[in-house]
Parts: sequence; structure tokens; C-alpha cells
Amino acid sequence: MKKYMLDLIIKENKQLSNQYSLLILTSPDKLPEILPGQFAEVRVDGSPTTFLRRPISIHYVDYKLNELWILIQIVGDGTKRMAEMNVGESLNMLIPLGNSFNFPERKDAKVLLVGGGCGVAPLLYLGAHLKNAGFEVNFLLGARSKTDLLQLCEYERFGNVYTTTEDGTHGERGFVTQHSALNNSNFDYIYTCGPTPMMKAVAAYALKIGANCEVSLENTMACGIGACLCCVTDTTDGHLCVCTEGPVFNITKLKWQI
Amino acid sequence: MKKYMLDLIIKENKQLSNQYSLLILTSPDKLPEILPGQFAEVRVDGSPTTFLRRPISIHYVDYKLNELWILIQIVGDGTKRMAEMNVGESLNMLIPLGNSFNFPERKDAKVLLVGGGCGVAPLLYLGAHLKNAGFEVNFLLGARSKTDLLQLCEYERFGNVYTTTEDGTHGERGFVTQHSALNNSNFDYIYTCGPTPMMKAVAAYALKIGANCEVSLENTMACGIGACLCCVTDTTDGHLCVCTEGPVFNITKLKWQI
Amino acid sequence: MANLNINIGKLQLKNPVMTASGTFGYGTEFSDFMDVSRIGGIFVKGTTLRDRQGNPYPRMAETPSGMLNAVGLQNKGADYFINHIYPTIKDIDTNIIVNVSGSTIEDYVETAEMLNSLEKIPAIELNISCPNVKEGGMAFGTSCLSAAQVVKEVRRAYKNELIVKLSPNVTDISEIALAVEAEGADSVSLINTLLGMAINAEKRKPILSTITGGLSGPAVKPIALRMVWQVAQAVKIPVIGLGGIMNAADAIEFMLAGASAIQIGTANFIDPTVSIKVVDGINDYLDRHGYKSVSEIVGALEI
Amino acid sequence: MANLNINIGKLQLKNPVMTASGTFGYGTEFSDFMDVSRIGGIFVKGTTLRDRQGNPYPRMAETPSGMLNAVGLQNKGADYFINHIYPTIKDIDTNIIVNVSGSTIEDYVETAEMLNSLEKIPAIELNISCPNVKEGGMAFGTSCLSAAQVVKEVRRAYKNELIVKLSPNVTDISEIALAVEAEGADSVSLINTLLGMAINAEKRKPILSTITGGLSGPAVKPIALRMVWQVAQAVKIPVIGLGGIMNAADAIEFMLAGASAIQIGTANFIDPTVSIKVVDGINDYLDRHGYKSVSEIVGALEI
Ligand SMILES: Cc1cc2nc3c(=O)[nH]c(=O)nc-3n(C[C@H](O)[C@H](O)[C@H](O)COP(=O)(O)OP(=O)(O)OC[C@H]3O[C@@H](n4cnc5c(N)ncnc54)[C@H](O)[C@@H]3O)c2cc1C
Ligand SMILES: Cc1cc2nc3c(=O)[nH]c(=O)nc-3n(C[C@H](O)[C@H](O)[C@H](O)COP(=O)(O)OP(=O)(O)OC[C@H]3O[C@@H](n4cnc5c(N)ncnc54)[C@H](O)[C@@H]3O)c2cc1C
Ligand SMILES: Cc1cc2nc3c(=O)[nH]c(=O)nc-3n(C[C@H](O)[C@H](O)[C@H](O)COP(=O)(O)O)c2cc1C
Ligand SMILES: Cc1cc2nc3c(=O)[nH]c(=O)nc-3n(C[C@H](O)[C@H](O)[C@H](O)COP(=O)(O)O)c2cc1C
Ligand code: FES
Ligand code: FES
Repeated sequence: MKKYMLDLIIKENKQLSNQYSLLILTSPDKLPEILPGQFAEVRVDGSPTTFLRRPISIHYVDYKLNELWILIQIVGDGTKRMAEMNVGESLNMLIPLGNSFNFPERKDAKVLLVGGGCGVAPLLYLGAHLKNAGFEVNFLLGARSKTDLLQLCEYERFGNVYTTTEDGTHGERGFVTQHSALNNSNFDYIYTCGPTPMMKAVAAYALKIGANCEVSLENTMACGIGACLCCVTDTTDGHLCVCTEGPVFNITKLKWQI
Repeated sequence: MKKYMLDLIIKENKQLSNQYSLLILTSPDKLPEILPGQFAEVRVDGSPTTFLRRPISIHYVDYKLNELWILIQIVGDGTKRMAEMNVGESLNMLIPLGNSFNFPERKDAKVLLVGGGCGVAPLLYLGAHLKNAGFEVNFLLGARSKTDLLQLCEYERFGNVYTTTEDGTHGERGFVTQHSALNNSNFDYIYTCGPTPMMKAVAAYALKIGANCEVSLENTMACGIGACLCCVTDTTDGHLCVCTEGPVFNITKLKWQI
Repeated sequence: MANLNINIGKLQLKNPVMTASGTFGYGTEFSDFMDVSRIGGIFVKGTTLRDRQGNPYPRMAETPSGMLNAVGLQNKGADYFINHIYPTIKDIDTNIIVNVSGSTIEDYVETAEMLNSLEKIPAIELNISCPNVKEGGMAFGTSCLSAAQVVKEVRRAYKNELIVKLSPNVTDISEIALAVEAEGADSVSLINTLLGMAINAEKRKPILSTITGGLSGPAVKPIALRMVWQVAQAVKIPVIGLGGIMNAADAIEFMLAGASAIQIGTANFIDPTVSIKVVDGINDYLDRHGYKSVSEIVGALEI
Repeated sequence: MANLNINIGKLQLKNPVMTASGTFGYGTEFSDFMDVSRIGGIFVKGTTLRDRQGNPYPRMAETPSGMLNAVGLQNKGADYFINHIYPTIKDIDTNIIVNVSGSTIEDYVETAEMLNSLEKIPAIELNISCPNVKEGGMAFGTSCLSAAQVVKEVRRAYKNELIVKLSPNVTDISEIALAVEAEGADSVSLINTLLGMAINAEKRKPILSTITGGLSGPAVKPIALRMVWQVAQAVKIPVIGLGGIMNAADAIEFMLAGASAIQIGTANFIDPTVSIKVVDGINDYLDRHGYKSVSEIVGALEI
């Protein structure tokens, strides 16, 4: 897929909590084709401590409105600067980068999308594509507390939404992997993105029930386009770049101790 | 004089032209005592290429309104960022720094204040003080063109204003040192700030007519408080720091080839 | 429109802007963003005799105005390069130069010999300055004796242009430059990365898997510029300057200091089209200052 | 509130935060902004036997996340220091340490001897690493032999704590550290500035009057941290770390890497109260991580 360097314009900045912002971007030109699971390398201007671009997942693309959504979790100065951008400002990004999630072969496959923290970001766009392709979509979204469960209504447009919170303020109390929906369901395909311990627990569950499982990794990156070899993960094929051979990997390919 | 590190708040940002902005700053606390000729070391946030503070002259202080004025000429990223600040944002400065202009001993002394470019900045506050002390003040302000002659009305509050422009769009055509007001006047005390060639020409004129002459230098600075010894100028007393022994020097002290 | 052609020994460049090894892949990674044939040359990834897996993750740390890397020369080896990569890049209409790395003199020599046969590879860059491998690498570049030895042997084995890439982690870089010049290097390129380290205070751990790594980016520019100036004054062969170049003004500074050409490294990560912008910016500068040819600014610093 | 006391040899510090020579004047320049007695020590300006005018203006260039300086040890000489400056600063309730510079061994020795007599100067820092003077200075610090020689002679002449400040412009800094340790240095401080250069492309001229100057600030932090880590592993005497420290996290990184104390230089220009903030920030860190004493984090990096 052809990659572009684009200056997208902030159309809306919804500050969802003091940690999360949803940026809705647009462009005078038609947005390029982007697949679920792909990401952008975003240049952060005006942040003296941010030298390199920042990898950010595609949260959603609305081709009708020519909108691209990204979900930002503030962890340092780069994300802070992005989360505080004003409507009308422009954001320079390399896009679309990386591979994408794969769809089950059988249309009646039961799919589960498990996200935690900011890892929910790529799952919205994935859910939309899956639904569009005719799959019945189940989201299982975990967070520390109710306020960190963002815009559930958006996910509900594309499937069933189950939630867990660590403090029990929404959905079931506990971690995603403890949710009762996992008990006697036989999911065929599981997609997950979030903190590594969570993804490993999900992968372990998938192995247990014999489901196919794809994870989206968040290694630190310098270039995002396969040039620097900084972002590797250890796989059955040796060191592979997360930015080009990933971010989505089937867990059978990863050398994770699960 | 005691120095402070203060966060002043932008009360107004008047973009006077695409090169100049007048920032009117204020503070919840009473502004400290500041003398004409002194400057501030301003920290520039949000400019990745600006590492050190930037020395900026005190343009004017209005103690009644608790306002401090600075005049910014955009030459690089630091001044650009300052010139584009929004009302309500805060600017961190070390203030007041440096020495100040001296007043003539005799109250009937004829004083002339010659400024060029952004060098007009400290002269406004100096003019106000001189007038207040009972002197008759004459400003001679030079610029490339009419649009670079800023807020003449402010100067007119404190004295006579003569102008030159290189393109003849305001006042007399030419350089300040060619202005007819210099022809048969016998000024006793001349203050000047602006580009070095201009200040040297003014100094030569002062020497010729036997006037006392003080210049305000703009050497590059790192600390602004006499700690780094980066900002020296060569004087009859050896290398002296412009930030503490200046920025105002009597021309008899400088080793200028005039 | 000034004349941007410049020669580095027998190497003819359409302009002095090239991309640095390890930061531009094999060029193809950037072809969606720019026409890579518009730049003067591409230094491809560090290539070793045999396949190398490189260092474990994490291999990167961001630092003030720079970054540390500890890639450790991950590559599939010279054989793979010749049979699988070379055919896909040999028709790019610019100079493709292979950065040759090794742990022993024999490795360097054997790799250089293998590359002799490739018609479209007009030069190799001998990397005696990689700080990210346990044996060899930087060790060769930090003493005159070992630098001279490896250059001497490779010179015997390699018939095309031999560029030697110097390490900045030395007391006196001119000395090393003179030593490799004496053994027949056709030109030198400098600087490789400076050995640095980053720590995560909260975790009390080094950030890189290898503890130390190589520092690059604008943070190192003042050091690189000083070294290029020192070396250009010491040697007679051409100097290729690099280290922190982000824009045309930076590139021109290196040329004024004595570099006949420059390489752009880390900046490619921030703007994948930066090298083209630098070509255009140099051209503007030459026009604005009334130069007819870029060669006029090489070493033109007024002291 | 953790215990922040730490000793560097016989030097007792109320906390490990000190200010670097040439960046904090004589301390008095900062007293409007902070209570200078709250920090562990003040390294005053480079002092030479005789009055020095320093280098011509311009002496400073801003660089990406750093600055170059070429002050060239402007100071009024040891006599003037003893008779006119010492009396005004001797009652500041913290360690006042004099940074001693020279062009010949005799200069260093004579200056050190003169400072012996000052009751309130518990230590000197031997600056064998100044890149901004023509003779002496850095030259002493870039070879083991000359570094050892000057330390040996000064050690004989000076009875209090002798700190030797190392140059980063060397191939192997541990080697130099070991050489000065062998001659009786009580501790080492590192790093001094890295030799760099800046050019104004439009004017085609060097920015500094001296062409090259010393690079400091966060740009050099990764290099400084690596060197502190290397030296701390090589020597038995305490190490004082500096180079680009801007905040408490940076300071803690140096201590984890093996520094018993740290100095803050260029950061004082950006925030004249930074040293106090670093003291407070270290205290917070210790509390947050459950340490009772700052000495617990010295060299506590987990590999
Ligand atoms: C493929 C991919 C997709 C991503 N998608 C999103 C997204 O949609 N939304 C979003 O908010 N973030 C996303 N991230 C993470 C995001 O890139 C980082 O949070 C960001 O780079 C941090 O920049 P900063 O300047 O704010 O923080 P920094 O100041 O760089 O770092 C702050 C702290 O976070 C840690 N940190 C930085 N980057 C990472 C990382 N990648 N993994 C773990 N810890 C890290 C640092 O070690 C440091 O402790 C994604 C990352 C990848 C690789
Ligand atoms: C005592 C004093 C008072 C000053 N008062 C004012 C004022 O009231 N208003 C105002 O706008 N400016 C004033 N200046 C100048 C101002 O400090 C510089 O313009 C500013 O530091 C430039 O920062 P920058 O980041 O915008 O440009 P940079 O990117 O740092 O520099 C841009 C260009 O300007 C040149 N430059 C930078 N600083 C200076 C300088 N001091 N002298 C000559 N050339 C320089 C650089 O070489 C470069 O070519 C004063 C300077 C001093 C020393
Ligand atoms: C991620 C990365 C990988 C690198 N790999 C190599 C390499 O394989 N061989 C080599 O000689 N230099 C390598 N370098 C060094 C660069 O070619 C260059 O010398 C250095 O980065 C300084 O230039 P810069 O500041 O413009 O990046 C690498 C640098 C980076 C950042
Ligand atoms: C303006 C300036 C003057 C300096 N003068 C001296 C000096 O006289 N003696 C000395 O040993 N180091 C001197 N240094 C070096 C600093 O003490 C310190 O080693 C260096 O700046 C690195 O620390 P930093 O990055 O925190 O500034 C000077 C540094 C600067 C910036
Ligand atoms: S981030 Fe550079 S190769 Fe993946
Ligand atoms: S700017 Fe530091 S002494 Fe004047």
C-alpha cells in the first residue's frame, strides 16, 4: 500500500478525560485507503523534548465525512502536545503504516476484540470492518475505572460490548480475562491490543480454547517504515520489525513466554 | 537591585506589523522596581530550537496599571514564539537585569534619544523617566519604512518625535544621523540603541559635538546575570559583561573604532 | 540553477546529498515519499559477511535533540545482499554504496571482495566505527594501528572507491584520518555515532538492551562539524561530512568546514523527504550567494 | 524525608547537588533567586595563577539542546580571588570548591599551594580539561602521562581534597581516570565540555571568535552518562557526575550510573533555581521508592 506524508487538519478535539483526547482529523483531499490495525507516525511540533515522530493507531476512518480519528492517551510531552491541539491546527503524519488484522476465513466465526487502556484504539476500526464483512462482533474492553472507558456507544454501533473495570465502577469488576463472557464461549478468532501483560493473558486464553489470536504490539519506533530496525520483536523468523511486519502478529509467530 | 524570576501574564498582544508585536504583561503581584535601560531574560516555551533564554528590553512599565510592555521583533524561532503568544499565557522572566541609563546632571541639558529598528524599545521608558525628571525630551527614530515606525503616539506623550525612513515614507528620507534636527542643535546628552553601525554613527556625531553619549548594546547572552562571562565587550577596563556592567555603556568606556 | 555535481575521488555525484547507512534502509523504503534517484547517493545498511540478528530489543532511546541506537548491524549477510537485494536496487539511478562491517580483518576483506563484482556498486564505505557490536566494529576505528591495518588489507582486495567511515570516539580524529589515508583510502566519511547511554530512573534500568548505544541527531552536530573541519585540514583526500544534519543550512555548514559531500541520517526518520529538501536548499543558497558551482563552497569558511 | 548527606572522600555534602564551575559565578550571582546554602556545594569559576582576559567576543553559540562556549578562563587570578572574592563568599554555609586551571604544571602547583591556606575552601577541582585555552588546559587531560604528571605534582603541594576534572575528548576516559587515581586524586569529576564548532552559513564564518568551543547542556547527557558509568566501574575513588543535567530525573540517572554526587552547569542559565529543585526532586524520588538515604542509589543501576 502506498504511504503518504500528509498534513491533516484538526476538525474536532474531544477531551474525553484528563488523560484521553479524541482527535478528529480531516483533509482537503480524499483520505488514502487505510486498513484496520494500521498506524501513523505523527510529527509533534512545539514540544522541545519530542524529537522523533510518535506512532499512533488509526482509531477510525469515516470516508463519507473524510474523517480520520485518533485516540490519544497522555503519557509524556509528545502525547500531551497532541492531546491539546486546537481545531484548525495541522498534524503531519506518515500514513498508512504497518500491516493489518486478518479476518477469519469462515463467515460464521465467532470473533472477540479485547482491548485495555489505549489499546482499544485500533479495535473500533477493526470492529467496523468486521461487521461490514458480516461477522458478529464482540468487544471486551477493560479499564481501571469507569472514566477510562471511552465512548462505548461508538463500539456499540458495531457489536456487543462487554466491559470490566478494576474498581468495579462499570461492567464486571476485575481484569478483562476474568470476564464471565469468556467462560463458556467458544470464540474462533481473538484480536487484542493493550498492555503487554493483558495481551499475554488473552493469548494464553486463546491458546487454551484453541482460538486464532492476533495481537497488536507497541514497540518504540524511530522511523516507522522499516529503515532503522529499532522496533524489532523476536519471532519464529528471527527479529522482525514491528513497524512493517507488524504491528499485528499472530501469537504463533511470537516468541512469547505465555 | 533585587532580581526576580516571575511568571507574567499576557494581558494584550498587539501585532504591530508582521515583524513586530507589543506584548503587554501583568502580574497578580505588584511589579518590582525597574529602571530604564534594564532588560529581562525571557524563557521561551514550546520552541524546540530555543534552548537558552532571550534578552528583551523593558519597553515601558506602567505601575498604575501594573503593566510591563515588551516590544518583540521576529528574527528567529524564539522571538516568533513570543510574538505569537496568546492572552492569558504566561511568560517566565528574570527581571530586572543590567544597569540603566544615567541622567544628565544639569536639568536644562538638551537630551536626544536615537533609536533604530527594535532599538527603539528601551527609549520609550527612558523618555518617560526623563520627562518625569523635568527634561525636555527629543526622540529621533529611524526605520526602513513607515510600517516599521511603531506607535509613535506613545513617544509623543513624552517629547518631540523626529523620524527618518530609508524609503522616505515617513519623516525625512535617509538614516537617523542624516536628520536635519542634528544640524545646528547642541545636544548635551545622547542616548542610543539600535544596529551597531547606527550606534557608531551616533557616537561619532556625539563626539563631534562634544555631547555625552550612552549606548545600549545587544551582545548574545547565555545567563544574563553575570555568571557565564559569555556576553563581554571590550572596554577600557578590559572585558566587561554586557548583562551586568551594561547593557548601557558610556561611549568613552568602549573600545569602539569610531 | 547552480551546478550541483561534485566528485569524491572517482565517484561522480549529481549532487552532494547522500543518505547515511542504517538510516535509509535500501532506499526502497522511501520511494513512496520521494524520488530517491534525485539524491547524490544512498549508503545502504551495514552489511556483514554473514547473517546477523543484531541486538535484542529495546534498541532505541530518544535523547535531547537526538537518539541512541543499538541495532547491532542486523542484516542478512553479503550473500543475501548480492543475490536478493542488489537486483532490486541496482537500477536506481544514483550511487548505491555498501557500508561494510565486520568483526575481523578477514571478514572485511572477504565482504569487500564479494562486492567487487557488482557492476552498479561504485564504492564501499568501510565501517570501522560501529559502537554497537561486541568485537571489531568501533575497536578498529579507535587506534591508528588497527585502522591502518584493516584499510591496508581491504585496499588490496577492493578495486573501486574505498570510503572509510571514522569513529568520533577518539582523542584525535585527524590522526586516524591520516593513518587511513596513508593506506590508500580514497576518502573518509565522518562521523559515526558517539557512544552514549540512557537510563530509566523510575525503573533503575538502562533503556537499551546493550546498556550503551550510538548517539546521533542534531545533538551531535557541533562535534561532527568540528571533526570534519579538523580532518579536512589534515588530509588531502575528500571528506564526506555527517552528524546531525537536519536541513540545507546544516549541510552547507559541513561543506564550508571542508566536506565535499554530506550524508543525512537520523533526519530521514523525522522527514522522509528531507534529503530532497536539502538538495533544493543548497541550490537556493548557491543562487542567492552567486555561486556557479557547489564545489566553490567546499572549505570556503572564512577564518 | 530521606537522608541526603553524602561524602566525597573527606568532603561532607549536605546533599549531592552542586553547581558546576563557570556556570554559577561565585554563587552570589544567584542569591537573589535562591538560598545558595541549601545545595551541597559550589564550584567557583576557573581560577588561574594570574589574571586572564579570556577570549574575544563572541564566546557563545546556541546549539540543538545545548551551547558552545569559548570563555577561555577569564578571571582575575588567584591573588585577587584570595584577597577580594574569598572574603565575600567564605561564610556561605556550603562547600566552596575552587576550580584550578593553568597552562603549565608550575602554574597549577603554585595556585593549589596558595589555596591551601584558605580555611573555608575544603577542596579544589583540578581542571585538566578546558578546551578553550591555547596551551595547557585540555592537553593535560587527554593523555594518561600528562594527566598523571600534573596530578602528581599538585597532590604533593595540596593537602585538602583533590578532585580532578576529566575531559570527555578522549578515546578511553577510564584509562585517564585510573591514571589520576594512581597519583592520588581523591575523586574525579566528569565531564567537562566536548570540543565542538558552530558556523553561520549565511556569513560563511565561525560563530565563535576561537572557531571551536566547548559543548555543554542536555545534548551531551547521553555521552556524559556513559562516561560516568565507565569510570565508576573502573576506579575506587568517588565519581562526581555532570553533563546536561536539567532536572532531578537526570541527576538520579547519573547517581544510578555510579556518581556519588552531581554538578549542574548550563541548566543554571535556564532556571537559576534549578539546583534547589533537583535537591527537592531527589528527596521525593527517595521517599517514593522507599530509600532511607541517597547513598543507596549510588551505582544502583540494575543490569
Ligand atoms: C503501533 C503503535 C500504535 C500506538 N497507538 C497509540 C494510540 O493510538 N494512542 C496513543 O495514545 N498511543 C499509542 N501508541 C503509544 C504512543 O506511541 C506512545 O505513548 C508515545 O510515543 C509516547 O510519547 P510521549 O512523548 O507522550 O511520551 P514519552 O515522553 O516518549 O514517554 C513517556 C513514558 O512512556 C513510555 N513509553 C513511550 N512510548 C512507549 C511505548 N510505545 N510503549 C510503552 N511505553 C512507552 C516511556 O518509556 C516513558 O516512560 C502506539 C504505539 C505504537 C508502537
Ligand atoms: C540587552 C538586550 C536587549 C534586547 N532587547 C530586545 C527587545 O526589546 N526586543 C527584541 O525583539 N529583541 C531584543 N534583543 C535581541 C533579542 O534578544 C534577539 O533578537 C533574540 O535573542 C533572537 O532570538 P531568536 O530565537 O528569535 O533568534 P535566533 O534564532 O536566536 O537568531 C536569529 C538570527 O538573529 C541573530 N541574533 C540573535 N541574537 C542576536 C543579537 N542579540 N544580536 C544580533 N543578532 C542576533 C542570530 O545570529 C541569527 O542570525 C535584545 C538583546 C539584548 C542583548
Ligand atoms: C538506527 C541507526 C542505524 C545505523 N546503522 C549504521 C550502520 O549500519 N553502519 C554505519 O556505518 N553507520 C550506521 N549508523 C550511523 C549513521 O550512518 C550516521 O553515521 C550517524 O547516525 C550520524 O549521522 P546523523 O546524526 O545524521 O544520524 C546508524 C545510525 C542510526 C541512527
Ligand atoms: C559558560 C561556561 C563556562 C565554563 N567554565 C568552566 C571553567 O572555568 N572550568 C571548568 O572546569 N569547567 C567550565 N565549564 C564546564 C562546566 O563546568 C561543565 O563541566 C560543563 O558545562 C558540562 O556540564 P553541563 O552540561 O551541566 O553544563 C564551563 C561551562 C560553561 C557552559
Ligand atoms: S521503527 Fe524503524 S524499522 Fe521499525
Ligand atoms: S550573559 Fe552570562 S555573563 Fe552576561
